[in-house]
Amino acid sequence: MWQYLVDRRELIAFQAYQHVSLVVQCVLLATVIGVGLAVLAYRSPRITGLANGVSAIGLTIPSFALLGLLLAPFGFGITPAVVAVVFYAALPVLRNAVVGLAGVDQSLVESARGIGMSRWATLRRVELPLAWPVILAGVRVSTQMVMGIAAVAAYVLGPGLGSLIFSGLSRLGGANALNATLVGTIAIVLLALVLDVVLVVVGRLTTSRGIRV
Amino acid sequence: MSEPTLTDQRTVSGVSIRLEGVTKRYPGQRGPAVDAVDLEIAAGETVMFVGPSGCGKTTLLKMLNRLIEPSGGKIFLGDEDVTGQDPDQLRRRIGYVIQAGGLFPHMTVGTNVGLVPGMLGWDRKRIAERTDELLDLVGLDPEVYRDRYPKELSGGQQQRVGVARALAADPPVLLMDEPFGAVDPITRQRLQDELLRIQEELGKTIVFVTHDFDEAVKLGDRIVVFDVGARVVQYDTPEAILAEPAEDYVADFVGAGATLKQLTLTRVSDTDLHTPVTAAVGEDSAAVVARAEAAGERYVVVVDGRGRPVSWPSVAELSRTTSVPGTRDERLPVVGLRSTLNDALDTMLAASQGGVVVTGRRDTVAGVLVVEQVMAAIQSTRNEVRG
Amino acid sequence: MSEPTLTDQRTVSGVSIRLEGVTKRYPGQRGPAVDAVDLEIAAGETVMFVGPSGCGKTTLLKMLNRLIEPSGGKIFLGDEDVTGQDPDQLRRRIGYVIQAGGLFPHMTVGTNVGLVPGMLGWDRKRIAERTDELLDLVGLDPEVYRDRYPKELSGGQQQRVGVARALAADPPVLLMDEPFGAVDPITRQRLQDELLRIQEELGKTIVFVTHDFDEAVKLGDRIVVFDVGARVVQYDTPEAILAEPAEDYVADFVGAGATLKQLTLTRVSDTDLHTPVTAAVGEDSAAVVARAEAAGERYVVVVDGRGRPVSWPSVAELSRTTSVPGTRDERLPVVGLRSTLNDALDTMLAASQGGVVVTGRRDTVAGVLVVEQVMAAIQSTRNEVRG
Amino acid sequence: ANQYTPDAGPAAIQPVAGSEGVELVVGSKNFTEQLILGKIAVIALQTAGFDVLDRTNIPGSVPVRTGAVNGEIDMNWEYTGTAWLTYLGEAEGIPDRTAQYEAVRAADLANDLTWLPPAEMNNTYAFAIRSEAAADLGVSRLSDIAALPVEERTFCVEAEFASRNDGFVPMLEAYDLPLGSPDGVPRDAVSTLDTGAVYTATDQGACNFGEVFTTDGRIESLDLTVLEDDRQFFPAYNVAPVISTPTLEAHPELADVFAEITPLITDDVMIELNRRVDVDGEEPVDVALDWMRGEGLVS
Amino acid sequence: MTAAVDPAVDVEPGGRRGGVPWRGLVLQPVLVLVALGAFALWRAGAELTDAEARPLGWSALAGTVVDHLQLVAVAAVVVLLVGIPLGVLLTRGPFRRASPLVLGVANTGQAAPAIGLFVLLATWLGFGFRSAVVALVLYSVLPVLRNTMVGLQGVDARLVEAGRGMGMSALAVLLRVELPLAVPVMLSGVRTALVLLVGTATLATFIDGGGLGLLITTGINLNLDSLLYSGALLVALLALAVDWVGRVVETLARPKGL
Ligand SMILES: Nc1ncnc2c1ncn2[C@@H]1O[C@H](COP(=O)(O)OP(=O)(O)OP(=O)(O)O)[C@@H](O)[C@H]1O
Ligand SMILES: Nc1ncnc2c1ncn2[C@@H]1O[C@H](COP(=O)(O)OP(=O)(O)OP(=O)(O)O)[C@@H](O)[C@H]1O
Ligand SMILES: [Mg+2]
Ligand SMILES: [Mg+2]
Repeated sequence: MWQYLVDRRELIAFQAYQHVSLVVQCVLLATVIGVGLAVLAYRSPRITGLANGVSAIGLTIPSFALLGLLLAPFGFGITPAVVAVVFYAALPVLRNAVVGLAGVDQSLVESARGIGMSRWATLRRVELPLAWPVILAGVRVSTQMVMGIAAVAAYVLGPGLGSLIFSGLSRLGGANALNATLVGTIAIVLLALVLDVVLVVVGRLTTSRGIRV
Repeated sequence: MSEPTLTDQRTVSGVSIRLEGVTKRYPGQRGPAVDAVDLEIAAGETVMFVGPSGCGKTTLLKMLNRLIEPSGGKIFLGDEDVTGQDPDQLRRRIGYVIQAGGLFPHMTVGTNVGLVPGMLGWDRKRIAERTDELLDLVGLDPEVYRDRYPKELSGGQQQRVGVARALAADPPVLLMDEPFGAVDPITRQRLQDELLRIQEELGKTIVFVTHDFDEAVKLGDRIVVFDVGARVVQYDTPEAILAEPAEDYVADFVGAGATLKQLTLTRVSDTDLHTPVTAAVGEDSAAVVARAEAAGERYVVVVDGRGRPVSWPSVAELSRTTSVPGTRDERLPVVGLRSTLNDALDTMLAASQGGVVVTGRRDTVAGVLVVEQVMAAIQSTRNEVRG
Repeated sequence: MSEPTLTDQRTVSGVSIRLEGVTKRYPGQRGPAVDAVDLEIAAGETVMFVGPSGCGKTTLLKMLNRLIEPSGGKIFLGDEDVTGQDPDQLRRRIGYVIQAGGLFPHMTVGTNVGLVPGMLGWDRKRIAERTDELLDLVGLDPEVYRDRYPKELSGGQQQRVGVARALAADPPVLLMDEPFGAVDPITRQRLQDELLRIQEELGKTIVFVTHDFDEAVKLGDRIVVFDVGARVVQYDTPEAILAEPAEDYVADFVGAGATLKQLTLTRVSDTDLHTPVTAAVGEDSAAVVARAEAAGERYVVVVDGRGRPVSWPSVAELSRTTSVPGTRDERLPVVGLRSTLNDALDTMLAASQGGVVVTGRRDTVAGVLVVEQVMAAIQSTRNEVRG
Repeated sequence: ANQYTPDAGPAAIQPVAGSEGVELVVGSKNFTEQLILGKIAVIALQTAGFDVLDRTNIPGSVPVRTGAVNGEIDMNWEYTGTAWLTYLGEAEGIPDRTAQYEAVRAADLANDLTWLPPAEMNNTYAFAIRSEAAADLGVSRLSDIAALPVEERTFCVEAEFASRNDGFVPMLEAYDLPLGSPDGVPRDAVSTLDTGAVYTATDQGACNFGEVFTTDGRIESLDLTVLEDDRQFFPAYNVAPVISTPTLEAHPELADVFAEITPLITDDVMIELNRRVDVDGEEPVDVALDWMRGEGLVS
Repeated sequence: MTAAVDPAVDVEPGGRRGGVPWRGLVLQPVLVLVALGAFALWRAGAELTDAEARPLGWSALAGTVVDHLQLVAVAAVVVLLVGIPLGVLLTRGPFRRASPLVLGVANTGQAAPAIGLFVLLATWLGFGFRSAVVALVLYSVLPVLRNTMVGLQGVDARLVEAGRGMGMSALAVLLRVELPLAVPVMLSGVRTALVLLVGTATLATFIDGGGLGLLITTGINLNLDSLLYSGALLVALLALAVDWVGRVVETLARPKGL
């Protein structure tokens, strides 16, 4: 195993980089989308219900099936992987953003309006900062989840560590097949851990000290 | 006669408020929540809104800064009709304080207070100065508190920051919706005193919603008692409402102990104090007794070299001594001129003389007050109100 | 003299509690949270625990039902040492009420109340009867409330159900930890009155933690004032603590207006009433005046045919008439025998006579009370406490 | 590059004119041989100066073919028999290798695909059994299976083979073992696995007969016995570079590049390269580069 | 409480609680059935090539669906039997100290790629149903465990104290107070985990675990959209059905009065 790692450090590093890069970019995009949708939704109970429904039903679509379905419009490669990963990453962000925004103390919103903040200023300066910890929790869940989904995306030639796992699968019985799978799997878990730590740090840095617990 | 000595000195920076037939009908509600209310609030006055839960106090208050849009009627601040103005602009000119301060927990105290000036485009330096000035005003040292977050303050301190924030842009009008509802009684009292002090300095027009009639009596220049639909049942000074409730409904609302409440409105300095016979320590007792008998007094106040009261013996006790003794009476009932009659009564009940010695500047004797004078004061208030 | 008339009639169903050197040391804490406390609580008494936050009140209370295991010392209920008993069994014999009731939100009111009897193996029918009986006791109609869920009750109602639940198995001891802390002042007062009423009926031994000294004075037969480490600073009747705080610390805790607070503890019936000169309506004025002058009185109470007071004219006023007039004085200051001295004082201050007419059974005149008597009552309480 | 491919220097393969900034897409299927061949093409084209988009490891043959036909893939390695039977829909394979190649090449011109000359290597389908079992059951030819009791007729195949027209079901019919009938092969006797997993599954005895490629190195290392295709069901499968005609017209030098490579790929070479990946666990890209350096194609 | 209820705040959750869920609960199975019916109609009428007809034949299809159901059912039962009791245990007495660690592991454990688990287990335990089930259990048990713990930890400590204070034993408090109150959080977590399980079971096809993943891989490998769509649709419908069962159980088990 150690020998395997040393021999293929460049390959593994390259794929690890691609995996993280895919996940990070997709989660960023998903955060923008999820929060954007939540902002549109949270003021209306009906749309909020709809948003919650979408994020619940969305998860019932199996990732493997979605990747397959995306082949028809997008072909093999990065595009279907990105679309699928963004889709799944957006779901928890959307749900948490709706919950977070709806959970902002109404008296604070009223306070903001009462001292003359416009709607947009209230959203930007009061509601989003207060909902941020909850949104960020959603981002963390998303990140963990799509680290695994990105691995499956290797089946449709998405970038990343999944290809190590699939090559392990296709060479089972040969030397290093187990190594490839193990390295792929463990690397994903480790990277997820690192990303989680990063997100916790980001959370500390971007959450006002006044609402930190 | 709402604390006349104070009102006279007050600078008035507030503007008057006038409501004409203001109405609010919520969709899907049977009657209107606020039904054609007419009300005039004079500049610089503190007006308290009291009334049963759900009678429309909050609705009425929020219509003043258009957090709720009236369904009908007109609202004037000074001479401007505000029903047509941009609400965000309007609100920056009206301070607004809600329960527990409504401070933004993710901003420091300084940022919270500086928000409105920031929106009004003041420059940084001016905002910083203003923030410090306001924190000082509400009794919080800017150096210590400016960079704290709300959760690092006690409930009472948060409330004060809330008031500071509402005052930031020096708005002529302050709206307060049960601001002290969530604090414990002791802090509440401290906050009330502070508000009185601030108001004395600034003379804003304050509209204040409360559930606590004692609070209304203590803080209000006038009190509006509402009934369902924001019907104005009585609009008068606290004295008048306590002495002459307009309807049984108001009397119920005022509750038991109205007279004792009234005592909190009058200060010892407002009554005609009785001037007692005094005696210096070491004086010849016989001479003092003679003096007292000539004046028809049964008690003599013994004072020390600086005119401060030492004891309050009866003539009988004194006549048993040769010279006036200097022993300090630890239980001597003393109150200051600025105490309320309620404090005075409390002290006096515990004393055997049925009265208290009142001290003025530098703790010198200013007179004595007896139960009869307290009763007389109440009677005179009543007569004034009726008159 | 804790409301002697009441105590005498009380049935006592509680047992005494004795603490001997009870100590609690939390791991990782510097000093002990409760430091060798000795305390005796008589059967059937309500004892109030007051003291600053963190002084160990809750810890001490929870050691009584072993929700917290003492680190040392012994606790006796009646004559049993309970430190060795099975805690679950023990707790079924001790009622426990916490803030906001601690009701289980997923069970109906009836189920909540019937839980402990159920655990004790009562049969269904008996539980149902007991539940209804208890709901009745706390003033909730069983028909209406039995099947509701806690969220369908107001805060005050929830609190009452909490009390009912604690009483379910008729435990001799009731522990209450700031039970009324979270309710508004008006409901709070109603709940306090209810507790007094229930306690009068049942005579449990109640240990009650509160932050509100007024509540302690109102509800307690005795008050324990604690300091840090649950040090007992003073353990005495409310009267004694108000009159003679053992340390400055206690005096601070009691707060301002102690004397007026004391007045709420004494009822008019407990004072020596003055018997006035009375006159029937239509009687010859001159005769009445003569009678009054003979008795050395300046006022005469005019009564109607049934002995009920009509007016309270001065002798001077009366002498200007020929026969005693029957006009009813709307402002006549009247209080009942069961009123507190505080009520009486309030009424008397508003009247020009400096006193009140006291009525007894069927509203007949029982005597009159003047300010001097109120003061005398206070003095005598003080002397009693001191003696 | 979107995949990890170490840089190589020119040797026999030299940069070609006009390759600067031109992007070529190399595709391959997802089994070892295709991955090695795909990587060889990627390295060759990179060395020739093209920007290569690496689309190797596409699951299944048909997606690769579809990509090639509609121009998303510029170059891939294809097998003559597969194209003839599966893509072009012919019913019968042509026994002669050259004739087969010429037929496919001619037919695919209409699809804008140009078949460059084929390699000598022929990688056909076969069924293998672990050698102990072969002895026990006494099977050496596919037609021997019909003599076995029904419960011994267990198969491991990959999903693609299971559905192909030159695949599992027609093969069973050719050997009189109809699928799903009581006297043939019961449905639950067939396990469907990933292409690479079949070898291990067969070796572990999950099934008696595993579908294999004749050039796979694991046949030897796992000690599997290949059964003879005694009824000639499987046609010839020579591998050849297939390039989209417009791309080849724009860069005719591409033919020269592959002319350096193709003749070197023989059965033995391919088995060795496959073995290095499947058995020794080396990476296809490393094996490809190593081999190309050894042959002096690149430095 | 005597304090006024702010109607603006109260109306919306009340309305949602009262109206939509039941409508949703009825709507969801109807949609699933309609989609299933539509699929059956299409399948009966479609002209399929040989390659499509092989996996889509009625008997083959039934076998695949049953395989998938078996995978999901067995894995789900094991997950529930292991995850919930373990979650309860980890919030009790001395084990409580380990719970932050377990929660941390459970959180990152979710990132473990399911496909990696499948392959690793196939290497260790051999190919087939058993490995697939073990992989699925490993994949789903952590979220169930985590939600059980979070749900139990979310129960108001004062209620637990109230229970103990009136003489309920620790077990009685667990059964009568903590579990009923934790049910909403627990079940919604469990439901999500099981829904993901249905989707993840598609990967079992790579290691001979059977199931609907076969349709999807074949569809991708042979570029047969009919297979791909059928597989995706059937899995999604199955997931929706599992989701629905979860919702029904949640609605029924959610204690009244909350
Ligand atoms: N957004 C709303 N929609 C419908 N009805 C409302 C709304 N807000 C308030 N009401 C109703 O209007 C009436 C007045 O409400 P308001 O909040 O002004 O009462 P309030 O006097 O402030 O009561 P409280 O003392 O309890 O705060 C109440 O009957 C209330 O139910
Ligand atoms: N579980 C615990 N572990 C460690 N220290 C504790 C624990 N519970 C209480 N303490 C400490 O013991 C002391 C007494 O606490 P306790 O809760 O009895 O105070 P209290 O008098 O009830 O205060 P309050 O009036 O605020 O309720 C405090 O200093 C508190 O910090
Ligand atoms: Mg209100
Ligand atoms: Mg406590």
